[in-house]
Amino acid sequence: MSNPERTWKTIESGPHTYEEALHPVVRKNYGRWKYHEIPRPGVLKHVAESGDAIYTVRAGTPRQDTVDMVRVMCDIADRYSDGFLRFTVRNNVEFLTPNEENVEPMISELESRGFPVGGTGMCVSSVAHTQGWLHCDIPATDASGVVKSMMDSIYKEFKDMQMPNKVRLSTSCCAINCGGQADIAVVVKHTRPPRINHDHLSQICELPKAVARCPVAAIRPTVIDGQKTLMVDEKKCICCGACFGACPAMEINHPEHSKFAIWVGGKNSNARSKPSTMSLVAHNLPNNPPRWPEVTEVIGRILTAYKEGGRPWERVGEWINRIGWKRFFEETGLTFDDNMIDSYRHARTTFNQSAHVRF
Amino acid sequence: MSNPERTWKTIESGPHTYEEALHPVVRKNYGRWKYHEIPRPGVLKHVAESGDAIYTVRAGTPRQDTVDMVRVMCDIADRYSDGFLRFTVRNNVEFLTPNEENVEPMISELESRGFPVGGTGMCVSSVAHTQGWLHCDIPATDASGVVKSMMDSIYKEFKDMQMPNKVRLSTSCCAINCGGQADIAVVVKHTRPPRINHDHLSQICELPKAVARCPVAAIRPTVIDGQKTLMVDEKKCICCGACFGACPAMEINHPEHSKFAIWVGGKNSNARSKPSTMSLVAHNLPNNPPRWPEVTEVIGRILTAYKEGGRPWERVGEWINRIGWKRFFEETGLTFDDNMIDSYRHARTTFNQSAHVRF
Amino acid sequence: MQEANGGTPGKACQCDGCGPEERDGFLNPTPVLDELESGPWPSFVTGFKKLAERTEKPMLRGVLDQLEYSYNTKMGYWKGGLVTVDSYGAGIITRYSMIKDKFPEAAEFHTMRIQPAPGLHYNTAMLRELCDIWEEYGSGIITLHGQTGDIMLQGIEQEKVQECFDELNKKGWDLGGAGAGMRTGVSCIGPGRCENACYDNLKLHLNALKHFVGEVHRPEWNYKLKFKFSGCPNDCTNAIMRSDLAVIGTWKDAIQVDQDEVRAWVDEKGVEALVNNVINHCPTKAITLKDGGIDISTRDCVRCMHCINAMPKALSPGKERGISLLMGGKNTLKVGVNLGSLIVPFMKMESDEDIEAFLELIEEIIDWWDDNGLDHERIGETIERVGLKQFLEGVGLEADINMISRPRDNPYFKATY
Amino acid sequence: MQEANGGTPGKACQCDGCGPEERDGFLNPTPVLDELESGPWPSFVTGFKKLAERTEKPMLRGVLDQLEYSYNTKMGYWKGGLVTVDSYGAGIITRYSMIKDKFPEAAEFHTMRIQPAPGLHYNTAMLRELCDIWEEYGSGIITLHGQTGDIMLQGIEQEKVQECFDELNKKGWDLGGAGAGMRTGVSCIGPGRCENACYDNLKLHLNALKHFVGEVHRPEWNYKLKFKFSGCPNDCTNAIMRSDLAVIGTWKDAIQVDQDEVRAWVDEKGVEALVNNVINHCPTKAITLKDGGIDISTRDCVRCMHCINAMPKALSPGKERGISLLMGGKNTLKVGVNLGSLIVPFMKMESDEDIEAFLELIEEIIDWWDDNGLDHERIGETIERVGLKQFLEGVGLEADINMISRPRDNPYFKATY
Ligand code: SRM
Ligand code: SRM
Ligand code: SRM
Ligand code: SRM
Ligand code: SF4
Ligand code: SF4
Ligand code: SF4
Ligand code: SF4
Ligand code: SF4
Ligand code: SF4
Ligand code: SF4
Ligand code: SF4
Repeated sequence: MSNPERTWKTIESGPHTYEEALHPVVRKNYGRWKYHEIPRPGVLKHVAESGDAIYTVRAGTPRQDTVDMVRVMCDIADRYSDGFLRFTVRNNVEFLTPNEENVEPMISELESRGFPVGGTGMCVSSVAHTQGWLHCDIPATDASGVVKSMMDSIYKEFKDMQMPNKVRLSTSCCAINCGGQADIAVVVKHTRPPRINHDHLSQICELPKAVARCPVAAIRPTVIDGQKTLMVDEKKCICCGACFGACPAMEINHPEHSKFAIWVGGKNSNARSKPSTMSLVAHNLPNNPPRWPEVTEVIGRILTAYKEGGRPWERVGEWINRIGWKRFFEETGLTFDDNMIDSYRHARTTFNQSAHVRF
Repeated sequence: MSNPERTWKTIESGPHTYEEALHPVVRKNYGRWKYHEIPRPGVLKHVAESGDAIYTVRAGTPRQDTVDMVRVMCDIADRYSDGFLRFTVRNNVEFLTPNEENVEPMISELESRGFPVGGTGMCVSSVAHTQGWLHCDIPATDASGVVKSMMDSIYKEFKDMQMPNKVRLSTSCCAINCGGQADIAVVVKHTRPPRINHDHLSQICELPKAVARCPVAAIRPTVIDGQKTLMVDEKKCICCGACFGACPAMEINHPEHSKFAIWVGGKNSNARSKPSTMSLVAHNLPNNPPRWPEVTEVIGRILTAYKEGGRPWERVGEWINRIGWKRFFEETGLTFDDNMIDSYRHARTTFNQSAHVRF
Repeated sequence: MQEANGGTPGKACQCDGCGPEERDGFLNPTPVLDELESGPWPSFVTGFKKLAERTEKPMLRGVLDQLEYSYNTKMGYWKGGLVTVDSYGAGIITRYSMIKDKFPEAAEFHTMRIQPAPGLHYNTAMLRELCDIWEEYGSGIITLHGQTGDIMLQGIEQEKVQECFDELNKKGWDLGGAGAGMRTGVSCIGPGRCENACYDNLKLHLNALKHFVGEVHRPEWNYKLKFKFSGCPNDCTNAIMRSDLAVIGTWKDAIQVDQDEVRAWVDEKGVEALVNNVINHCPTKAITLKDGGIDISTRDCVRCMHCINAMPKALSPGKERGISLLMGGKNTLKVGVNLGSLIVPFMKMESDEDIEAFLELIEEIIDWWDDNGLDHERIGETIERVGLKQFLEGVGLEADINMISRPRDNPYFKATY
Repeated sequence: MQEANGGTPGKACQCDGCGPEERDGFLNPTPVLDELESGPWPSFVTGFKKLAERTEKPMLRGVLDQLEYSYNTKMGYWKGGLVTVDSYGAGIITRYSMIKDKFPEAAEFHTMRIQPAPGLHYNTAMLRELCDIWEEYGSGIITLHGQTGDIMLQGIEQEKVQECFDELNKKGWDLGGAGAGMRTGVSCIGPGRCENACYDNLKLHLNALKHFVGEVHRPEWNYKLKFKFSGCPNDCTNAIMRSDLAVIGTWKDAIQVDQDEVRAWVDEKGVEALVNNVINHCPTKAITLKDGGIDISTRDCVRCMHCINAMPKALSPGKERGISLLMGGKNTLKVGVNLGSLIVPFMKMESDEDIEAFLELIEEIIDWWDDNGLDHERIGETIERVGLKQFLEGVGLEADINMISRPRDNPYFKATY
């Protein structure tokens, strides 16, 4: 990549600096905020110790944006928020203004330009998602398309604040789950062990690396037609796809056998209960582009049951912990099956080590 | 063992039958009890649907009894409970009588014969214990002596009912812990890897069995002076003593290096919280016969703190869960150290996977 | 091993140091053990000494001498061996002194494990008979009871074992378990006195242990297998932790509430006590305060027993009763303490057919363990290693959400495709 | 792989089936993707198509064609490679089409990861500059933001990468991480707007990522290492799960209570709401109802944030503020999802010296990981394998009961003797 004609000397500056990106009212009250309110869905009001107030208008984006879209956002920021804007960790865009009178016009303009205002408080916010067929080298599905389909179907819940608590969604295009865990997560689940492309294998993969990547030692060196290659012990293989990341010849993806699984109860905040990992509640859902109706249907069921049954401040997992898993399956109409019984490293700790039982 | 002159043909009857061992009032009301009360420490009153009542007087025993002692108990049963008696799972003896007027005289007689009446309700009951130097082939200490010392020091708590809830104690003479887990348990903890008695080893042990017994694969076959024997990788060894059970040449016991550890919070009942395993809170206490003062001192501290701080119905572990481990160590004056951090199979699940923190 | 510093076996101490306070009886001095004779709790040392002085059994003197020696040297001196009775392979715990040169009277000190009646019930006639036989053949030391539930007759010589057993057997006593077989069971008092008993655990215990009596006496499994029978989830036998097969009474329908008694309770103890000591302790918040009394949502109740324990007059288990089976309880060895886990959420246990169905299931389970277990591997360890799902398939049980505390949090399984 | 059934690349579709509704523009028909243009949520397909129609960049047409093909065949067609800028070893995610014969316009589609300002703050000048440079050299697709916190400029050809980078770098932008090195960090908005921020996370983020800037650009560790900076335990960056080094604001002293505001809250919402929505949700029952208001026992509070969240006007974190460091968060690969665990219960984070002390500790930790980790092993996995105790010894931290949820339940350790 070295370029002899290059004249610019790289400055290894790391992250961009932020001072100049903060609204003057933010700079003035930096670190001295007193409280906040949510005057309406999509709008936050933060009041500083100084008495200053700043209004935030939050809107959804497709995350896979374009320079055109970003320029539209910039236009809006220039018009209503003194040229400042930011993004949330959940791909929403936020405009901060001290001028209350700018809020309503800004909302109208955002909505008319296709950016739904919402995503605050006890709502379903935007989906944390990943690359999929658009860009990744190991995906079994697309991500942006799944997200678009899901958000279309629960659009109202983004714009309202009628959930018991925040609902975080995520979706990921392979089991690695770059989208992270969430209250409800949609993640690819492979069902068939990888088929090995023996022709490619030795050319494109370091064999020991692929062997080392397998968490259950299911990959063994072997010789086929006099050529060193690998084989998979299908009995042992747990279809995790880890080998595929290290070696593209371990073909785990399949149009039919790579399915979707739905997970619930992931919680990262420390509020009330300790953070908790999410649990598998549905799998074997087909990978059905462009709209994945089977997936959005399950999401809908879970949200409906939670919205109805959750008490204020209960996150999805906390709601389930209160009512119990048995009732969760009853109320969502999902089916518990024996694959949902943990069989991995700490499986023992998930057994019901008590006579506590629900009928 | 075959005996040619034997005339009796064994009847493989299994457990003794129980019908004839039940008091007639019990037989009449079998399975049809309505409720119970505890009129005073050491006495239970059970009332049947029929209106019949039966009184139970409970007394402590040394468990390591003699025919003489048992005959004394039989005398008392003949006198006050129509010739019926039973034992609890915790080595206490119980006399059941429908005659309320027998209760007080029976108590006097039991006490005068050296059997303390108590062990009911929210008390410290007798200690579940084991064989020790008296009989076992692998003990690092005695059991009955430890129990006697403990019960002497907390005698009052056996006879009173002033604890927040039942307190179950156990003690065991090796890490195998035949005494089982308990609210507070006293268990031998070896600190030094076994020394191998190479002279005995090959004569008395099957080498592969000893190797197989080690949970961390610390035992390896080796050859010394041309003889097949074993060696222990001291880095790996976790001083569990499992090998010693399989092979007495793996000498783990040591007068100084076999210490005592104290555990708390074991709970087997399903009442309220799920059953839970107990946690290590003190170790490196000396094996100090005949009175083990260092051990009884720690037990005393824990009981005092629990008695003071526990709320009604909270078992020891539930109390700690409410106040937190940090405060448990503060209130008992015990010292947390890094050996108490789990390092075994499911260690990860005991890490504080949250920002919940106490100062 | 350290040097001996105990007394000379077989006669009164002749050292210089003992002095005049030395007791002039059958026993040798045991000054260290004697320290366990003071204090209010009954002393096993006093018991043993009295027994020895009365019966003058040399074995008792030898054992006390060796124990005194252990107290001085802080080491144990017993080694195992193999003694059995005719056609049995287990039930006697054999003990030979490793230092019999020093204490020849302690040369042999075997224990006979005897299965008591379920619930540990006795009448004095049975018990006196037992004592008489035992005094005749053995040392007279009895442990009531061992942690696995046996009567332990401690201290007999090999040559007397068979005869002693025959005498006991004539009176209805049989040996308990040891080794890699079925072990003696334990039952709480259950319907014999307790209002919480949800099934007849004494009866099931008797039936089960009779059914497996061959496996008690002739162990040939991978490892031991223990039953414990608790009448309700209070689990007064510690079954969940101490048994491979924990049979725990439970119920399916609503808790029975006597509203008059609830009111009486509240009148006596107050609403605050009701809230703090009953309602707030319900693990699933199934109880709500209602009109000064309580309302229990059966759907939310997990049958923990607490409210029933707290209000025994007012509340009792429902009417549709039976058992839960938990499996895999064991102590520390190898895996660290393992609490049993729920395998059969509910099974009726009323008729003889119910008992039979239960025993068939247990047979099935043991067959699976025979096929899948490793040597010295408890069944809970086998299930963990092979997988709960695979175990359920193997024994033909259907997966139930009650078997786990939560669904898996990792995608690491192979579904059918 | 299945047969192609996408349009002919490079020109409007000429198949028979498309019919008259076919748009007459730059792009080939993408009927399946077009189904993602309906519905209320903003459509990335519409965005891409508009961009393509306006700019007529062939790469955009090719990528849409290949994506349409993926939607039809349910397979992905990108493969990796290696592209970097001068003296860097990471920051560009390289993508070559596996089917460039079919879609030559999609032959290259690399992503440049750019580190935004902590807190994802922008002014429009910065952002417009970024867009202009990106439109000049790349496709014009921008992801705001990647899950690790990068601006992802998606779609550039190898030959334009260096020049594009130079232009960006001139304006203060630098590449983010990839591979086995330090990754881009994430911060919540923190003191930039939030009343809960317990430290200046934006500042620490900037300092830490500048400190490790070499390790961002030239990865040479065992595996990736991610920082996330949350201002308080609400953890709005998901640090606990998504970062090896989760820096979470907290406080040591009492929660600040404004009793007037408490009363105002109760007046407005009622005591029932106070009990049900605040008091009963406290995980450690640290809050009691007192004189119609609340009393918080600081000793019992575990700094979970809930009461403060529920009563933002009345309650705020204490005054003695700082951070907790949690370590080991990561997702599913190999071990199943791992939440980070508490390693440093509290550290002040006010002065530059505090920041320095923090960075020194992190250096120490990374050194330990360098010595003890295996290839492709995240630091949380290393700690688990080697042992938390050993890790603490290795980096010179003292064991604290806050690091664990309970002491061990097995005796399987070797104490010093
Ligand atoms: C803007 C943002 C931080 C950022 O710098 O980007 C943010 C901002 C706030 N969060 Fe958050 N949170 C943000 C992502 C998160 C996340 C992470 C995520 O969404 O991926 C979490 C952890 C989720 C989890 O547990 O898995 C998160 C857990 C919370 C909580 C704890 C909720 C709970 O009860 O468990 C609070 C407390 C609350 O809701 O009052 C909170 C509270 C807040 C407050 C009220 C803080 C404040 O006083 O300003 C902010 C407005 C929240 C609102 O939208 O109602 N924030 N918050 C993020 C907005 C995401 C979005 O666009 O939807
Ligand atoms: C007699 C005995 C059963 C037997 O057949 O031997 C027994 C008898 C009763 N138990 Fe128990 N329990 C007996 C051992 C146990 C054990 C096991 C043990 O001690 O080793 C446990 C489990 C302990 C554990 O969790 O580790 C046990 C956990 C309970 C509980 C639950 C306590 C809790 O809140 O966790 C209750 C409920 C209660 O206390 O009201 C209970 C209640 C009772 C009641 C009140 C049941 C009844 O209504 O009759 C009986 C009188 C209890 C009393 O002493 O106050 N029993 N009980 C055992 C007496 C032991 C002793 O001599 O001290
Ligand atoms: C006698 C007794 C202790 C007592 O004084 O009460 C006892 C004594 C021994 N136990 Fe035990 N165990 C006794 C109840 C238990 C219990 C408690 C229970 O059954 O409720 C346990 C814990 C529960 C469990 O089953 O895990 C127990 C867990 C063990 C273990 C570890 C088993 C495991 O898998 O963790 C061993 C070691 C072994 O089997 O190799 C063991 C081994 C032994 C041996 C046979 C030691 C040996 O390998 O030589 C001890 C013989 C001592 C002797 O000289 O008599 N003993 N043992 C108990 C049996 C009496 C009876 O039959 O009634
Ligand atoms: C782009 C991004 C998804 C997105 O669309 O936002 C992404 C994309 C990839 N991730 Fe990721 N990960 C991305 C955030 C994450 C996160 C979330 C986070 O950082 O908060 C995680 C979970 C947290 C964690 O670190 O564990 C994540 C866990 C992984 C893993 C599994 C790591 C593990 O130890 O469990 C891999 C596999 C690996 O590293 O070998 C992986 C690997 C990959 C690779 C490089 C796949 C590969 O090996 O070729 C993907 C490249 C896609 C592409 O074409 O650009 N990605 N990845 C995210 C990075 C954007 C950015 O820089 O801002
Ligand atoms: S989840 Fe898998 S397929 Fe999707 S972006 Fe991450 S690594 Fe790629
Ligand atoms: S998919 Fe996972 S388990 Fe199967 S061979 Fe590959 S790495 Fe191993
Ligand atoms: S705890 Fe150990 S030493 Fe004590 S009786 Fe049991 S096996 Fe023997
Ligand atoms: S004591 Fe335990 S860990 Fe050590 S060698 Fe023996 S069996 Fe192995
Ligand atoms: S387990 Fe239940 S039935 Fe048995 S004695 Fe205890 S409380 Fe009664
Ligand atoms: S039995 Fe337990 S779970 Fe059921 S209502 Fe009573 S306290 Fe609650
Ligand atoms: S983590 Fe805390 S400080 Fe940061 S935005 Fe969320 S609530 Fe505010
Ligand atoms: S911050 Fe959490 S733990 Fe502390 S008092 Fe408030 S609710 Fe309770």
